[in-house]
Amino acid sequence: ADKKVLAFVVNGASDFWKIAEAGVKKAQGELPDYSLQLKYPEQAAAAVQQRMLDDLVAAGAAGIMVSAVDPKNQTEHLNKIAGQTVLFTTDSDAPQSKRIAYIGSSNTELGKDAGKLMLKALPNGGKCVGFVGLLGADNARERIEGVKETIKGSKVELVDVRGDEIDQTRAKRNVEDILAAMPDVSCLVGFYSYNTPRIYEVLKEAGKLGKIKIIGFDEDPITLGGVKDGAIEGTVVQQPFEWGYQGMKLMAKVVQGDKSGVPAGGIIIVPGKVIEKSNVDDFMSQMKTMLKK
Amino acid sequence: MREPFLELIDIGKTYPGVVALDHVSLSVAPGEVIALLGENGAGKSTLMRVLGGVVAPSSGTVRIDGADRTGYTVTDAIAAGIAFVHQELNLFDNLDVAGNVFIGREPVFGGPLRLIDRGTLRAKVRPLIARLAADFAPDTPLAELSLAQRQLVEIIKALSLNARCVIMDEPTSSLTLSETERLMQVIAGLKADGVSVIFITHRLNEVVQCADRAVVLRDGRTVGTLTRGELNPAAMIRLMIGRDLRSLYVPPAAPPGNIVLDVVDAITSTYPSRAVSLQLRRGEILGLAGLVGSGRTELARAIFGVEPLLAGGISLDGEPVRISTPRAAIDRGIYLIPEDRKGCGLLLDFPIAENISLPDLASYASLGLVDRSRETDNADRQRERLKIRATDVKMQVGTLSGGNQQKVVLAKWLSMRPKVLIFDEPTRGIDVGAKQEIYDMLRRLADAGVAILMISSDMEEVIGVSDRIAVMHEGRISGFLARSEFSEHNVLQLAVGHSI
Amino acid sequence: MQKKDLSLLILILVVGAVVAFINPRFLLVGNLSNTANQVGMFGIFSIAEAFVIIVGGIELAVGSVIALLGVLFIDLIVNRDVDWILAFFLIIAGGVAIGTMHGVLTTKMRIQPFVVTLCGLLIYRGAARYYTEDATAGFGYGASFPMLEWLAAGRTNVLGFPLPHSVVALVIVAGIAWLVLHRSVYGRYFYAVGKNEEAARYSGIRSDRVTISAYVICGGLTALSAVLIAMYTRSISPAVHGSFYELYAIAAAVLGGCSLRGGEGSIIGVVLGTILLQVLQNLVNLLGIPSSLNFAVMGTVILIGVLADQYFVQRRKRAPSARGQAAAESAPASLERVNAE
Amino acid sequence: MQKKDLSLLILILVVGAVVAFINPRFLLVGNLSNTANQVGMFGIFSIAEAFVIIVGGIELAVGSVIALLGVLFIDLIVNRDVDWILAFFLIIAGGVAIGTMHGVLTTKMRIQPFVVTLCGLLIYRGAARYYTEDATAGFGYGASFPMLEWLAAGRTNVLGFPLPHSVVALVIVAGIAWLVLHRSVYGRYFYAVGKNEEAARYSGIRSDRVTISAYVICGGLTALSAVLIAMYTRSISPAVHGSFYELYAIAAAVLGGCSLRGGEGSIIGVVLGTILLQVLQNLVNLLGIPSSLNFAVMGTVILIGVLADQYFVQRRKRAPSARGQAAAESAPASLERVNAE
Ligand SMILES: Nc1ncnc2c1ncn2[C@@H]1O[C@H](COP(=O)(O)OP(=O)(O)OP(=O)(O)O)[C@@H](O)[C@H]1O
Ligand SMILES: Nc1ncnc2c1ncn2[C@@H]1O[C@H](COP(=O)(O)OP(=O)(O)OP(=O)(O)O)[C@@H](O)[C@H]1O
Ligand SMILES: [Mg+2]
Ligand SMILES: [Mg+2]
Repeated sequence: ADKKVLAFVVNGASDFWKIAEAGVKKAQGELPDYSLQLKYPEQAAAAVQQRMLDDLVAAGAAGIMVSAVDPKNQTEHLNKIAGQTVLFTTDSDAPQSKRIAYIGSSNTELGKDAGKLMLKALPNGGKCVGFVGLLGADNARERIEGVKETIKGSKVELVDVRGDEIDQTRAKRNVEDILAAMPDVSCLVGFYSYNTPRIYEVLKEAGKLGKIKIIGFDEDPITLGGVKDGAIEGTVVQQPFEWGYQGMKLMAKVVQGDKSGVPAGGIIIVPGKVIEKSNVDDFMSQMKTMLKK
Repeated sequence: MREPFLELIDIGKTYPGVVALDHVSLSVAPGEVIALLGENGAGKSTLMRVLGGVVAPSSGTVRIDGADRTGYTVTDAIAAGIAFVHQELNLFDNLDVAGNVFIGREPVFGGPLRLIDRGTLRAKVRPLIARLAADFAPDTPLAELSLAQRQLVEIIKALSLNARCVIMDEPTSSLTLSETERLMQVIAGLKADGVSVIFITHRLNEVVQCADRAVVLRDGRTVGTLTRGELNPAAMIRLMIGRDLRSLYVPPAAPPGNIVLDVVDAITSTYPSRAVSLQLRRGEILGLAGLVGSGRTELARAIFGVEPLLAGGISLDGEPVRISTPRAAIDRGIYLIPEDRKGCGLLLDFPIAENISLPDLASYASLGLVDRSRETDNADRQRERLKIRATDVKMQVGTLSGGNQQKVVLAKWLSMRPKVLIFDEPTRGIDVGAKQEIYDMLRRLADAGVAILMISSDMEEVIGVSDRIAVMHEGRISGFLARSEFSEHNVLQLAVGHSI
Repeated sequence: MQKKDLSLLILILVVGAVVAFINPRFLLVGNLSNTANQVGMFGIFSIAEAFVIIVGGIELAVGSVIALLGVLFIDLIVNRDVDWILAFFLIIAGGVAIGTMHGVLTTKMRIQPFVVTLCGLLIYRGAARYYTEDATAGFGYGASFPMLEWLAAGRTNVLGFPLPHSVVALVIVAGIAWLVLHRSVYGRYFYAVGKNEEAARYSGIRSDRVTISAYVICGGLTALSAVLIAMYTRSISPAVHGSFYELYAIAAAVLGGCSLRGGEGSIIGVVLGTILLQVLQNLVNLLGIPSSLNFAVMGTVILIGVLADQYFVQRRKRAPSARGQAAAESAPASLERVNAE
Repeated sequence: MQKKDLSLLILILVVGAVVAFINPRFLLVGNLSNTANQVGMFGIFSIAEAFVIIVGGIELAVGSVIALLGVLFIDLIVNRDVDWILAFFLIIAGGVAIGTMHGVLTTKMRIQPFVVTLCGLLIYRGAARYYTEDATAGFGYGASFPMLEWLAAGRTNVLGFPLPHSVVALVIVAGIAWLVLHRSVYGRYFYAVGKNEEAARYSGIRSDRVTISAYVICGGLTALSAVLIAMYTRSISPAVHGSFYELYAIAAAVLGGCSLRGGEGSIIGVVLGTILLQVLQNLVNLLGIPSSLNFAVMGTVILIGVLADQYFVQRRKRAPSARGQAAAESAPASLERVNAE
């Protein structure tokens, strides 16, 4: 208990953070003097997360890296935390806060990557529908924003995005309903990691794999399988492993007083990757090694 | 006689399929004591509910102080000085006695905050409790009171209103002789103060004792009024049921047999230091008398397995048995017909037929499925046998009159084969005609070899029906009386625990 | 069919007709089959909930149990190579064990059912999350159990309609439940205990046992629907899977005429309640209503439906003479039913 | 203080002592002050819920109302430049209006409170989401209402303890609620109506009015806590803000001795219930228990606490002779209380 605690607070439970956790574990191996913890708030709500941050500070954490649920409005609270401990942000930044560094990707850029995939998949244009967990969440908005920016002016249209409150049953149901409601839809986009596999399954059950294009985000195993067998055009992935690994290493340095690793402005962007049929095998084997221990 | 100030004129009330009241008129003068008589389901309670503003009549007029009232409600009735003791108790078991008595009229202080002045509240209740010599305090939680004690609370509540007219719907149905006596004195006192009293009862000697006038209803119509001089049981019965009644009680056919139920040194939780022993023989009707709260119901509940026996034991046919649930008691042939029909006896929203079949449902079933026609047939038979006034056995029990509900409670158990039957106030609220049938039935059951323990607060009934009487006083049996020793005086003396 | 059930059926038909009028694709076989599939899965655990509500209890852990048992089921067959038939029975046994525990705690230990099952809600979800370390449990890519998949998530063509097997399961469950509740001795005991436990006990009913068995039935049926739902989503995030489903279940039961005070409710009503809720979900997507209004539309339609029903009931009550005896006779009962809660 | 409240207090003290023993930082002024702040916010709407539960109703829309009114409040003062005092009163009025509506629908239209407030839950959240188009409403960076912030989210040093103003609000609210419920005529009517509505009517109590006013009080207090919570989080994602809070509120009320059958419960109990729930939240974070186990730990502690209480109560009941008359007399009452639910 005497080891200094560095905490990585995420914005809600998901597999995505499992990869970050692998990165954190790798960092732990290299930082024996620290105790690194990954914390999941029990609900993806700002109030719950704030409570958790307060409690962590009370428990004496030396550094906290947080994926803020609602960075825009949590700024002041984050500042309060930053006043008492070393604070990093990840995943979604709070640029106006007194956080020391941000490490993550840019959702708008990821959205643009997906937009490019859509253009490529539908050279003659077509109607697309998106599926997402929380429509209002920043990451969802930015990704949608990125997609729209890219496809603007083309014949590809994003006509609707359906939300499901992160309920998988509803997620799948939404896809079924859209197929029923829009016979002329030609491309479905899964904005959250679990949306793409649900799309894949519904199309498979309806015998429409290949006829309707699928674009995904993140690296769910079914998504990757779909990419591999060609049913999914491609998926845009982030590199949370690097956030966890690099972030924690850097934080440990900062705690020791060495701020040399922090760039001016504090923003460290780890770019996303587009996984298509061509590079999916490589990526899968990389993942395997990452998640091994 | 002074001018009437309350008038019910041509009141009619119909329920689906039932004409409860058919052009009934009644006027009440100050200081008048009126007894309202009639068979079960004759419409007595309904008439009083109209006067109390609880139900709106289908036709007719309520006139108070010469003014016709339209849209007359409970609040209006209370404002007009009418107090109402309902047949089915309407109390709050999350409040204490004083809270119940003054509900809706609490003395307050603190201006707009309207805080309850609890001191005054209790002080106001205390003399009323004393007036009825009840054995609870103003701050006793209602949940701790027995049914009879609750009935006293209802009466106290009515008295506390300083009303001009007090309506009591069967106030004495679970009271014993001494409380009833006290109530009669209270009624006399009210009368002297110029307060009118309307009371409904099936105990005719109470009527003789204190009523100025008896109004008799039958099938929702007034069939006659008897004035002071004409008040005698025979006349009342003739008006009520339209014929004469032979003597209520039938003697036993044979002397009692072996001991069936043997209770040895039973101790229950209310009286942890008092042990009860009694024996019950085949074919015997043992009356169990005592004052309110003397522990009779609790003893019955303990035998039936509802309450734990803290010590002592029970043997059945000479074999010691352990009964910890009613199911176990029923499986051994011990049945209890509880006094609290609303709480323990009936499922008020269930149809009559389903209430009757409930304890013995398995016998109406094949392959676990209920044979509804058999269920209905049996219910119909019971309805006829007990003359339950209902259009249909699919009617909800809750819509029946009080006495008819009691008959359903009895019907539940009578189609089964008991060894020991415990009746707790079996004729509570039942009219004379039906009483006779129930007494006949008790006797038939006894003659068929059933051992019967009959708890009753009706002195006449205890003396008339029992073969032997046990009297309880504060949790123990203060004495047994053989037939030759039966008298009101002897029972009462044992019940109060000292000579009188 | 009771009057209340009839009002509900009418409401469903009206909503369906309006949706079909605006978007005729509502009536497409595929869409109806999808909706039916949802009704199948949700109906089973709604019936489960109804049993508990009828004996006067409440079960808040439905959603968490669906998450925990779903995770375990997938883990058993995918990671531990347990035969799926064995796994299925293990899961049902798990549901029954949970139900027994809830029943015993409420009856023998006399803890309020709300507290017991609230603790269950918290504990089972925690257990599910802890068990998978918050990771998603799923079949992964290519894992395949053709027989199980066909049984649990397949559809069979019946006269041109692809009938989802979850609906078959619901029909069987509802049929048995109907027989048990409305026709059997035991069913009568459920209602009696729910209505007035004391009176039931005085009539020789072992009320504790009856209550426990309601929780056991609830646990078993919930386990069944957990398997069906797991096979439908094919992946379970333990933190959110099935959350709020208890509310769905209670809502379906209450819409179907159950009173939270116990002793009331019909199986047909519960199934109709489930259908209504699912048609409303379908409606939002089909009519292209923004997802954010999903819940609001549901709430509004339910409220309007209940209000309309109430309006007609009350009107009939006020004018019994006009409609004659029959109407008047039924009015107080159904009024009381609403009143009772 | 009632016996039940005492058991709860003991449970809280035991849990607190254990936590403090394992991690003494629990007792740090800062930590206690944070926990107190949570208690303040959650306590107010739990008391609100208790009013409704005591009259025999239930209010499921608490969380949604907190989301909707919170969004409106922030929108009013940030985007529409309404003076915050006016905005505050508008929001309270909104809560009162919602409460009135719920009360009228349950009493005058005789719709089950569960249905009414479930529809409310769905509709208000939908309205909040639609209003902001699912975007987060917040103060953004730099927006500042110093007076309001100090009042609603500030802390005042009292003898070295930074006392959150939400606690001050709770103390005031609880004090008045206590006076109303336990000492005033009106409070008595709440209990009377909750226990036996028919008898209350026979006693000349206008039971509809009493019921409606319980919902009104609930709405008003919920609005107050909505403002406090909005000022605490400073941002509201309408899709999730306050979700599940109704369960918290009901749980606190039930832990505090309210029965869902109505007519029971004490304000002290409700406040203690809230404290227990918040201390348990704090515990999980402080003891470094995996977050996935957060809820599970809460559930387990509550269950153990209730079981322990029950165990002692039951033991006392079984051996009344040993403890004499007094114990025997009090035991059935408290047993009945548990039983009643
Ligand atoms: N709510 C109701 N719905 C239907 N019928 C009712 C209702 N209330 C009373 N009745 C019927 O009205 C008739 C008169 O009942 P009432 O209670 O006035 O009888 P009563 O004279 O008081 O009888 P008892 O001596 O048994 O109390 C009965 O047939 C009863 O079934
Ligand atoms: N539900 C209860 N809870 C607590 N105490 C009770 C309860 N019922 C009865 N008592 C108490 O038990 C004692 C015995 O009551 P019991 O009902 O056995 O008397 P009883 O002789 O049948 O008289 P009664 O005519 O009042 O029914 C009374 O003093 C009463 O206060
Ligand atoms: Mg009567
Ligand atoms: Mg008695």
